Amino acid sequence: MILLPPAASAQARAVDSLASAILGADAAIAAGVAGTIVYLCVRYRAGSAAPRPPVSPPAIAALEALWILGPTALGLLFFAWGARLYVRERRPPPDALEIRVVAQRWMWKAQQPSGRREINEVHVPAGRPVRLAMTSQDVIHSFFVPALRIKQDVLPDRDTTLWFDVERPGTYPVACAQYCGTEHAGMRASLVALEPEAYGRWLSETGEDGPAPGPAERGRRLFERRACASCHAKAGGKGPPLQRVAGSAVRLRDGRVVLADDGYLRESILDPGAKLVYGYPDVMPGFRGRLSAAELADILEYLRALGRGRGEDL
Amino acid sequence: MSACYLDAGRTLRSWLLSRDHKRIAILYLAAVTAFFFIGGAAAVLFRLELLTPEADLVSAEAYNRLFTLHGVIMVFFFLIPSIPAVLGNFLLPLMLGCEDLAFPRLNLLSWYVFMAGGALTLGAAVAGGVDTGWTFYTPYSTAYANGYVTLMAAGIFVAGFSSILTGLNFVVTTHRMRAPGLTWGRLPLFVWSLYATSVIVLLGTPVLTIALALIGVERVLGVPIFDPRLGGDPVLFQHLFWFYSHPAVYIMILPAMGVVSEIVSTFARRPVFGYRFVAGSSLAIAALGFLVWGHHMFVSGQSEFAGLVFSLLSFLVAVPSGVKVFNWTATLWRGRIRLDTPMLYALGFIGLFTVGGLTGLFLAALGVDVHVHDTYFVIAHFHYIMVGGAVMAYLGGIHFWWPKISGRSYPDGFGRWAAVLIFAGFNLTFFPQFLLGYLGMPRRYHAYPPEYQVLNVLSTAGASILGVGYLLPLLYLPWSLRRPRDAGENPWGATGLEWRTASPPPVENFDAPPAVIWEAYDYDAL
Amino acid sequence: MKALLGTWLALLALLALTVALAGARLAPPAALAAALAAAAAKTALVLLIFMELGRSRWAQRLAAAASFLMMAILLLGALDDYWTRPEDAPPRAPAERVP
Amino acid sequence: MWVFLATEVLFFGALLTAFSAYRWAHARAFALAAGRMRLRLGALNTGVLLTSSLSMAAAVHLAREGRARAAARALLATGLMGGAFLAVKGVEYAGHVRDGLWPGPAFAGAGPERLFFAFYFCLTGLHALHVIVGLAAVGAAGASCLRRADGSEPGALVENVGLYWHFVDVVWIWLFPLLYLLRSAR
Ligand code: HEA
Ligand code: HEA
Ligand code: HEC
Ligand code: CUA
Ligand SMILES: [Cu+2]
Repeated sequence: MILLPPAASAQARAVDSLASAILGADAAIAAGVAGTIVYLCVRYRAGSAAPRPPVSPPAIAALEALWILGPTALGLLFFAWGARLYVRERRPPPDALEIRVVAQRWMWKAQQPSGRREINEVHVPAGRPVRLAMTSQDVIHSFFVPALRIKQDVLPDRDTTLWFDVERPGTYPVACAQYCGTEHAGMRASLVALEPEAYGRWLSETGEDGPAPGPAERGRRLFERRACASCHAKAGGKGPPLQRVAGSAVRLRDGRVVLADDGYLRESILDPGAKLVYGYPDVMPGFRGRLSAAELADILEYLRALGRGRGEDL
Repeated sequence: MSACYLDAGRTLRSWLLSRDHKRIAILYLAAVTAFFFIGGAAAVLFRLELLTPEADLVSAEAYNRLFTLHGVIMVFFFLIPSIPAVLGNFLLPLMLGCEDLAFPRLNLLSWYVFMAGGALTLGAAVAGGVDTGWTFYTPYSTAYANGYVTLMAAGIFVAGFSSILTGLNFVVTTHRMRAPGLTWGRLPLFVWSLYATSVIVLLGTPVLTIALALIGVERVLGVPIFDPRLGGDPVLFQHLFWFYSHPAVYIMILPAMGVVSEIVSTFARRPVFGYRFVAGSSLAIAALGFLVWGHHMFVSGQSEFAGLVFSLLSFLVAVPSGVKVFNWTATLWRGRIRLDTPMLYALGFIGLFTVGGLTGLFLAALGVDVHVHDTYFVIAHFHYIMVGGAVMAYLGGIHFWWPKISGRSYPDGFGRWAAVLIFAGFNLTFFPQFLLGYLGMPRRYHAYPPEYQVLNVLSTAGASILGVGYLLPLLYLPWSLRRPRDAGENPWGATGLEWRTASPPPVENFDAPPAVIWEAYDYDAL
Repeated sequence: MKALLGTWLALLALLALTVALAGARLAPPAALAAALAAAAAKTALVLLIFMELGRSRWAQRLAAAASFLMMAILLLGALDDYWTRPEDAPPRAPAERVP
Repeated sequence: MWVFLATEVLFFGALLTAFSAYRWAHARAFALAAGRMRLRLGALNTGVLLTSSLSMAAAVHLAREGRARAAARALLATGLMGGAFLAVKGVEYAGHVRDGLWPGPAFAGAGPERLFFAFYFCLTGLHALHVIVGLAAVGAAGASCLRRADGSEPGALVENVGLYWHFVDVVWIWLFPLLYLLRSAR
């Protein structure tokens, strides 16, 4: 069991220092209060012989002043300290590398300055400031990187930014921290920090002549173009939502429960009537002959990118 | 001596149509207890789900509906009405030395309005539930959530009017109906805290009401209010929501603080240390509490300037709470302390509230909140205050005034064991959540990465102990009703006016209108 | 009674004034200031004379003052966010979107 | 009563705050939208409501002097003007709907303008609701005046109804400039 998440940037360590300072002060205050209470309860228990002279008014005034002014001063200190961190994490340096991030229920899409796109992964160079320009296509999400101690809400029809400077290469989990519906918990991604050369190599992997979209991305476009999205885009649509369908256990209309492996998915797309999902009408058009094998493969890749369920309960 | 209020009619009708504030308090007690166990049952279910990292016990949808129900019920139908509407209703006229509240019929109406709101909310839950979280953030709540959002919002809307009516009643009663000689400077601190609470209710609740109504307008009429596609701003909803809901947290804690002031003073047999500071800090909390709502929105996209202002003010609002904690502690100094059940709850309150409040400082500090916002750290913070603090104080208050309410005493041994059990279970449930939060586990997660499992198991284990702890008073308090009514007027040797009449009190509260010639908490005058 | 009539005339005069000003196409800040000042003046008249706040008990004045104060807090607290947001932050039109 | 009115102030306060925030964020569109309002009808209604406040204040005075019958007449005048206000408002609403300004999906105009009209209908609708409640209260007060025409104490009812009515008037005093007058778009 670990008690602290790794700290992968100077900012993260600065946040940890402030948190430790508050923790120290809090622990001292709480222990002081608790200790005093226990001590007083023992010493002044009913029937004890401790003397109980009256308290003089000046003593009362002095005590009140002490515990009004002391916490005020401490509070101002923590405010100023926190404010410094906040202002810093809201002012990206001008030379930061800009990566666009689009949130959509329930995935993260990113686009590098070179045009290369990815889903649920964001590659960045280590040791260089990076700025995320983020927006959402539906509800409010929040881009949260625990290892960097930062997060920022991502709003529809508005840009918000988040910047950071990852010190060490590594893969750091990204979570969606703002509740966004059914699969909020599954809306996770990885922030992959690479050595600058490795990052350059990664960027050029896709060849010189511009960024070619990967299979999942091609599948996503097909999903949009072939109107799959019109039924499957959101909960409450005509068809079942497809997030995490791959690899999940699907209940069928005839009561059977089947594993949604590639075979099942392929069949569901080409010949939807063969196995009807429980609770949905038989309205999906069959795509046999209307999708090439390559296109079908891309769509399957995309469906898998939407997340994997677990078929264990079968 | 005239009849006691419990004997003034035994039919259901005589209860449901009663205008006696004491009977209405009992009606609230029944309702609020039921709501607490409904909310608690939801918590038990989703805590069980969180035993394992996978989604296995309930589906994602069901989980989301459960925590929404839990939050809504616990906040709006349990904690906000708990102390004011149960203990406040019962005690305010007794403490002021008058026969009833200023508007007895309005008081009964409040209860019916409250029940109507509760019925709508539970109706929405039974019909299929709502999955927006208790915060109803747009545009999720307006455009994406399916489920009975409007119905549940309507339930809260209606219950809001009930709070407003009760608040109005309390303010007018406190102004107009004090017994001769009971000046503002002699009021029990519980009355001060109820007064401050009522002011917050009156000035804050309308804003929540409007915010929820606007969601209804947008959902039902299709009239855009917060729709970002048309230039609307979802952050605006958050401003309106928190303008009420931050002060609402003080609606929940101030009455609890009032209860604790009464209990600590009684069982230390000393006047509350720094009476004027404790009374004044209630007003200071009420006033400053309205100035900090933006601390829930540090990463929401509100401006940097707003973030800075709200953070600064959040630190200032912590100061009057500190004044209370220190003064309670100082009240023990040179006292004659007895540790009966109510006192155990009150001391538990002080400890847990302090921890909860102090962790609020992490959240008020900008740099740290950016990290822990919307994680389990926040969940732990507010459960420490609301469950460890407010619920403890509520139970303490129930135990403290139970002899007055029922005329019976309860088995003190059971009471103490329950208090200790609740304290232990509570810490086991919620302390691990601070660690989870700092590690980065977001809230509202039905499934989580496996590295968080150990802490979650601890938390669920604690919750089951806590559940048992809460069941105990539910058993032994009703059981005590079979005992004879032999509690006596003033079993604890307390000073308030409520202790200068029979237990249970007669219908008119006092046989002769009392007059007050002594200062508050004057144990020598007893 | 005379005072009431006088107040009423003053109210109508203020009304005429603001309507006329609105026709005058002032610059927006000036128009805003003028309209709000006139509304504030009207409110003061109604409150003090029609509602007799000038002669009422302190508790009533306190209630009125508290409500206005609270509304001011709500307005300022929410608006200072909008006033101090950076230029590009106001909700923008749904323009180009990445995928 | 004042405590109750304090609560009421915040009901409108919340809506006005939201309106102001948008008014700031979309200054131009909101000014244009205000230009689509019917200034004359709005001004007329303001005058009507201000005058009804006069007769209301008179009613309170008369009742205090024990002239119950005269007070009832003044209340009647108030009620009639309140009714007139609602009628004019109805005409206005009808006009807006005809112009396609109901902020539903069929709205004829840009997005932020639709927001303006959403708030217009919420604000004036809530206000109209208050006028309707006020009318009922005025009626009740009038009836009680007539019952007490023998000259006995008019009671707190008339006074409280008076306060309520003036409050409704004050709300309109703010709605009028915000919704109708701020139309210059420069
Ligand atoms: C009864 C309920 C209650 C109370 C009383 C409080 C009290 C406080 N709360 Fe809490 N809070 C909630 C209920 C409550 N809160 C809830 C429900 C949420 C989450 C809502 C949601 O998102 O669902 C929340 C969330 C919340 C946040 C937002 C977190 C986030 O979402 O990112 C913040 C941020 O500032 C905050 C701060 C505070 C502070 C500073 C206090 C202060 O008032 C505390 C003051 C008390 C003390 C400080 C202890 C005693 C003092 C001393 C012993 C003296 C020493 C003091 C100093 C050194 C200053 N709270
Ligand atoms: C007054 C307010 C209040 C109270 C008393 C509680 C009480 C409890 N809460 Fe509460 N909680 C909130 C207010 C409150 N909560 C709010 C506002 C939220 C945020 C919601 C949101 O995000 O929208 C929240 C969210 C919340 C979460 C986070 C959920 C998530 O984000 O995914 C968790 C997780 O552990 C939790 C746990 C508990 C537990 C274990 C208790 C325990 O104290 C409960 C103890 C009670 C019992 C255990 C009942 C006893 C009953 C029985 C023993 C009968 C059992 C019957 C059956 C099981 C059928 N709560
Ligand atoms: C007219 C609406 C409609 C369109 C268009 C549509 N679907 Fe479907 N889809 C449905 C319905 C209804 C079901 C559930 C009934 C069934 O199993 O046939 C379904 C089921 C599925 C399933 C099985 C889901 C599960 O949970 O097991 C997959 C996979 C799928 N569709 C993929 C696609 C793809 C890929 C496309 C586009 C190439 C597409 N759909 C277009 C309506 C549609
Ligand atoms: Cu996206 Cu939560
Ligand atoms: Cu808060």
